[in-house]
Amino acid sequence: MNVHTPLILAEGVYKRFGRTEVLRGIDLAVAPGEVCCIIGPSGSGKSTLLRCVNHLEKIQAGRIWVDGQMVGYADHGDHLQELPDREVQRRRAQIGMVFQRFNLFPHMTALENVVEGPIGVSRRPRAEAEEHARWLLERVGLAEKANAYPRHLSGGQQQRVAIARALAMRPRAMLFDEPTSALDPELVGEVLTVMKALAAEGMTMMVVTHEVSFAREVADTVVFMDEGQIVEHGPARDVIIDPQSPRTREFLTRVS
Amino acid sequence: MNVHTPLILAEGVYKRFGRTEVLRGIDLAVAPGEVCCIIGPSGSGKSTLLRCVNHLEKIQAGRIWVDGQMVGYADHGDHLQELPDREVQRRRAQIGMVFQRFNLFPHMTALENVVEGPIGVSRRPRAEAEEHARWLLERVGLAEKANAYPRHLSGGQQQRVAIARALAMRPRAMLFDEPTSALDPELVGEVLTVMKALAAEGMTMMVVTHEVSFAREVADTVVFMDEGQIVEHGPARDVIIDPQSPRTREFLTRVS
Amino acid sequence: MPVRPLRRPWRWGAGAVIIVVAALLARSIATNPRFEWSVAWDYVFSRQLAEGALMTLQLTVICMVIGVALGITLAIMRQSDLWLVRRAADLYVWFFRGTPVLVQIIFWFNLAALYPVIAVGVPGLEPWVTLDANTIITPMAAALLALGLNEAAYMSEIVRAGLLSVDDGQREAAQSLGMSRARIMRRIVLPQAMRVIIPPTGNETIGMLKTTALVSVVAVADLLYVTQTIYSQTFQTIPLLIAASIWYITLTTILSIGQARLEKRYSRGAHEVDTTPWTHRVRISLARFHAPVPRRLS
Amino acid sequence: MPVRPLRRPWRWGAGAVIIVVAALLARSIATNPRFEWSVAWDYVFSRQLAEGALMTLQLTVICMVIGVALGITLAIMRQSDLWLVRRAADLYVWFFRGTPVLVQIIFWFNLAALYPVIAVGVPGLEPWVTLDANTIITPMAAALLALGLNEAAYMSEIVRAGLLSVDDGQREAAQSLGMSRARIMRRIVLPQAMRVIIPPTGNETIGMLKTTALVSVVAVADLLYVTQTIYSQTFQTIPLLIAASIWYITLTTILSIGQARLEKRYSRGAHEVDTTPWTHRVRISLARFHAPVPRRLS
Amino acid sequence: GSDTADAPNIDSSRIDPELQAMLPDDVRESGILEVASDVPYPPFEFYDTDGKTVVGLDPDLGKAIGDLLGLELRFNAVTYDTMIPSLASGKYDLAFTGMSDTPDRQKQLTFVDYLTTGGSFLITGDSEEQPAALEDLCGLSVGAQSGTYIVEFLQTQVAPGCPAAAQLDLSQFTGQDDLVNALRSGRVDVAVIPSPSAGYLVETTGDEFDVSMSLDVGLVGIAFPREDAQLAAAFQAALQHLMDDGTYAEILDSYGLGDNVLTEATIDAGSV
Ligand SMILES: Nc1ncnc2c1ncn2[C@@H]1O[C@H](COP(=O)(O)OP(=O)(O)OP(=O)(O)O)[C@@H](O)[C@H]1O
Ligand SMILES: Nc1ncnc2c1ncn2[C@@H]1O[C@H](COP(=O)(O)OP(=O)(O)OP(=O)(O)O)[C@@H](O)[C@H]1O
Ligand SMILES: [Mg+2]
Ligand SMILES: [Mg+2]
Repeated sequence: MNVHTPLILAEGVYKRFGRTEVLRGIDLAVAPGEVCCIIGPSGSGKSTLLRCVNHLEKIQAGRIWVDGQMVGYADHGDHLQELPDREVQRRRAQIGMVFQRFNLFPHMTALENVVEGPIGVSRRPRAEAEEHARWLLERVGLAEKANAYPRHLSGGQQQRVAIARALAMRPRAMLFDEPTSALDPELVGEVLTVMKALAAEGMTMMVVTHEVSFAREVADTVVFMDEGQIVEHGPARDVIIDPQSPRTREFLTRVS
Repeated sequence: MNVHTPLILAEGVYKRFGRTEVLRGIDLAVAPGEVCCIIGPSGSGKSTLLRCVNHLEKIQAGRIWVDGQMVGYADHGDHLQELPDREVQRRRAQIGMVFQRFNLFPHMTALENVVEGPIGVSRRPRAEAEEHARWLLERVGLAEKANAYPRHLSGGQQQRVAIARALAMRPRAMLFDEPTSALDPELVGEVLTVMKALAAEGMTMMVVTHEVSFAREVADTVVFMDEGQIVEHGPARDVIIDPQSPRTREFLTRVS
Repeated sequence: MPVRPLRRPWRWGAGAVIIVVAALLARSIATNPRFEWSVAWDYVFSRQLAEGALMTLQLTVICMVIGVALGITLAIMRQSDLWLVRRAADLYVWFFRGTPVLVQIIFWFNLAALYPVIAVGVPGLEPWVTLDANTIITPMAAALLALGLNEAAYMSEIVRAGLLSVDDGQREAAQSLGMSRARIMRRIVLPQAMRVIIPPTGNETIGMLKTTALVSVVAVADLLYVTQTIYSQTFQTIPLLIAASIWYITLTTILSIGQARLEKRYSRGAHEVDTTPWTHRVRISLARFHAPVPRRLS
Repeated sequence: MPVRPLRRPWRWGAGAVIIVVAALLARSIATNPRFEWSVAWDYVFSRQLAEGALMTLQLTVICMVIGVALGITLAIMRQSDLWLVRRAADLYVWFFRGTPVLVQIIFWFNLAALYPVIAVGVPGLEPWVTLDANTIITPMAAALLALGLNEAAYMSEIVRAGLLSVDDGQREAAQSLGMSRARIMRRIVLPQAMRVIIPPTGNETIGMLKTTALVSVVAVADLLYVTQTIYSQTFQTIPLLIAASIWYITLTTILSIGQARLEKRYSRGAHEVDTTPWTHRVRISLARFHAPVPRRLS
Repeated sequence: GSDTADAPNIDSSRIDPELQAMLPDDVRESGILEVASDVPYPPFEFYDTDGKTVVGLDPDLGKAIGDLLGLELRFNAVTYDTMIPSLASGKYDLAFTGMSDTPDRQKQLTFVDYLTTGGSFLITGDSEEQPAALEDLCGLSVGAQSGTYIVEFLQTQVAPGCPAAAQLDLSQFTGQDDLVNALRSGRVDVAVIPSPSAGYLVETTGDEFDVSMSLDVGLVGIAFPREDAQLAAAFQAALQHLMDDGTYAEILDSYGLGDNVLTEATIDAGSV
């Protein structure tokens, strides 16, 4: 580990589903307070990488640390010890995740979705959790939809509830899987504002996105992935404006 | 009706869910071969309008025609006669629709999803339908995923299968609900190519999108909707570059 | 322009046939002297049948509580990642679905014939506790044990189907919040599975009302047993069965109402449940055709 | 660095307890003289029980076919947009779930006592056809009618739950392709609903194996009835019930295998079904810990 | 069942010490016998109008025997399905339920015979068929209660003698009530049922049913587990005592069963 300990660190992460190799040796460090955007073509393994960081997928080789703690295992010097569920859960609670398909709880209203974590996991008092939740919903522009069920929300509205739900846990780091894919440009601006504010508060973020303009706005560093590998990694401006690898260049030129 | 009969024509379309008024008097004409992009903030009723054109929602007032035929009713001069199911189905088969949430059939492979319509509805021979389907899948860059189930496809891959499924019916008009929301910029380019080719072949299209750059590329006309009403409607360049309404201007300036 | 709804003459024809047939059947049933309606009515309000019905209801409630609780446990065990736990639950389901419940009742009731003394302890050593099987297993206990344990096997299949119906994305979203397995099950998965679990569970409950009749082999006097006892003395079979059926259908109606309530409660957010009473709905759909087109707004 | 899986001592402890208890139970059952295993085995292979089992299987298959077909029809009727159709189906379900199947069997069988002659025609006029109830309703017909119609009511609830579990988006996507209602049901909705329908239907089928015993009241000789007939003459109750249970558990096993096959078939594309045999899986998970870390690729 | 630990209710005035001495020690001390009985099976045992008290021939006879032996016989309702396992498990001491004494059953139980029984041809009051001999059953649809000796009798003694053109069409029913229903609805022409039941049925239902013929076939006995021979012997002696002093005939007469009396209380004499 470096002197400036990264908040998220991946080393040789390898993951396959059956015979499909999805991540083929990923090395990545995200510093505290850094916003790291991951771009790359469809199927390149971006979503899978985020899921591994949250231990929703077990990896077949390599290691991941979040905030200095190894994900899923304890390092006992000569061997790795699988962590008990309780410990895995405690660590997950410190990482917020926004899914590409939202995965809101359909039997709960927007507000109930947002307070479920704080009340059920962090054991906050209901009143406090609801107040915080309402504040978060307002922040994503959904104050008046607090009592609507997900089914009655448009795609964009669902997406924003999902963001509020993850933020409600006051996580150390946030993982976003295409946070703007269902938003109109106006709302992208709003989410951008939210994310910038988060960044200013020192929130570490990994953001999978396919909107290069969005990456340019929000990212400190950009990672370009292709076929399960990191092709290019560096400060946002460098990667987007002056990419080194021909593959990245090809990808970016297609962006109109 | 005009001399240049529009392929899609909406007159005073009014729709509410319970007490929520979602469409409040929509008048719209889309000429044959025209590509009409609908933009507007989240919850403004864009998806609902598309669904009404396909008669997936019954409207409470107003009328819609596709290809000169009234949607859902027959005009008997002095009264409107509700259409029998069979007739509604025949007309739906002539309109392709790509949903915001894809709605692929999870128990069928990509190929089976695409051939289901042609075989089951248009009664094409299986061999012919499969050949056409493979060609379409290739066109959207998914030739090698023909036998994968939707669950094993990434969001972008699912989106493209949904497009191929709608095209397989060789429809007169296509309705796209945010066709690029799950695609990376590279693929947006590909889909753009597909859609431009379709436009060149004379396909009429209504496209809900929140990517103004995409609208600029592909659209002949652009409609800006807000709170269930059409605020502005005109040639793409005019609406996007020189919007008349302050609301539209405000919306577009937020786009970075 | 006025809108004319689709004419569907065959539908109205079918409707008319249904009504006529129903009316004829009802008349024929009400007037057939062989049903001896007056006898049936007298028995419906007799003390004996009322007591039998109460016993049936008690047995049903207790056995279903055992069945549902154990069934959920088994369904969760069957998803365990420990092979032995999974197989033990499978074995349980296989065995209890496999043997007739009649055999199970007789077995529990006569445990004493097989094991006159139940000894708890370590094999080979002096037992810690020794119990006389005949004392602890009363007919009622045997009935509850047999029906409850048997029901659990069936319920576990129903719960399993319910769990299958919940999208994996739901579990993942809950996991990413750091929720524990137990809490995910209780707050996220089960409430969503309920929509699929409730209807077959209603079946089981209503079926149980009738299955309790099997306990008559150990002389627990449930509704059907009481009825049979009476008609095997008086030979008024049909009026007595009608009286019992009136009780059963009453209990079923109550349970069905409970089921509908539960279903509604667990469908919140899930899909449109039109709760408008139908009289109102007719008025709405009539009104729609006459409603003025709203003012042009754009 | 080697990976050590989580130590879960209580799990292994629980496993050990399960195995020991199972072994003790098995031994005690196998050696208890009161079970008279030799008598039981002789009866298992007797002609009478085999014939009874065949009858039970026949009844089960026929009644389930009637029940499933009519149940699907009823479930679809209950989603109809015509009020009368919906209510007629509701009424059917209410009535048949409400009355004990025993009563239904007795009713059908003794239809002749209530309606000695079945006349088809217009009320008030000379009937077109007159049938002797006893001739057309054989005991077998009565049994099939009662069990099949009764089962349909239960199946309709199960199918309804299955239909509820399919996302509305699926119906809409199919509609937008111009598919007819019937085809949407057959190709899109039912195949997806099957995952949720199959387990409770398995319950019903296996339950039906035992419910057919009720037909003994009309002298149809099913497995349990044959068994009871023999032991009420010879009084060898326990060995005979064991013999019958061996038959039942065999039939249940066969049906469960069928159920598992069907489930697997209908889960294609739906969720990960790990079909690796468990021996192989152990090998894989051992191998994983020793697999070399793949070459660094970036 | 066995949960009734209260003191026995005995009328000590009629105790015969000689007979009492024949009892096994534990029985004599407890003074209670738990009896398994398949209630209702009129006239042997059925519920009184309160729907709870068991009355009938068996309870009456049981009371008379118990008085002599200084025992209280407690009747418990148990179906045939559980009766044998319950006797084996010690839940009940004996079965007193109009049970037929047959060689097959003697392998499991010991019987003290107390009644002759036979098959009565039960027909509806307005029946066209009036079978008066065994041969008359040929070609008819005949019903019997499954598991009774009557089924075996009809299958072995009557069916083989029927001509090919007029076979015996035998249906078996689980309960007597099912059988009576089948007779009512005309599904069977004749129901062959134990004569004690037939008499009772004709009496209770007025002119709905008739008996066209009766035949004597077997014996009815009180059943004991085979290892309880001593208890059976005591019962045999007590029953003989009642036969000798006329109490027995009195009880049988009160149920219209004067034709079925025995003069000697035998053990395991059933041969059909
Ligand atoms: N459960 C699974 N089983 C098998 N293959 C899978 C599974 N999940 C993902 N894959 C495959 O892994 C690859 C990477 O998927 P992933 O979802 O990580 O892509 P992505 O980069 O997020 O793409 P997109 O931008 O389209 O969302 C894809 O080819 C996909 O088909
Ligand atoms: N079935 C429904 N019941 C009640 N309200 C609904 C329903 N469907 C949509 N709405 C409401 O109608 C409004 C318009 O929804 P619609 O999906 O058409 O918006 P949209 O313009 O497509 O938004 P987005 O860009 O976020 O997809 C929203 O406010 C939504 O909450
Ligand atoms: Mg992805
Ligand atoms: Mg939308």
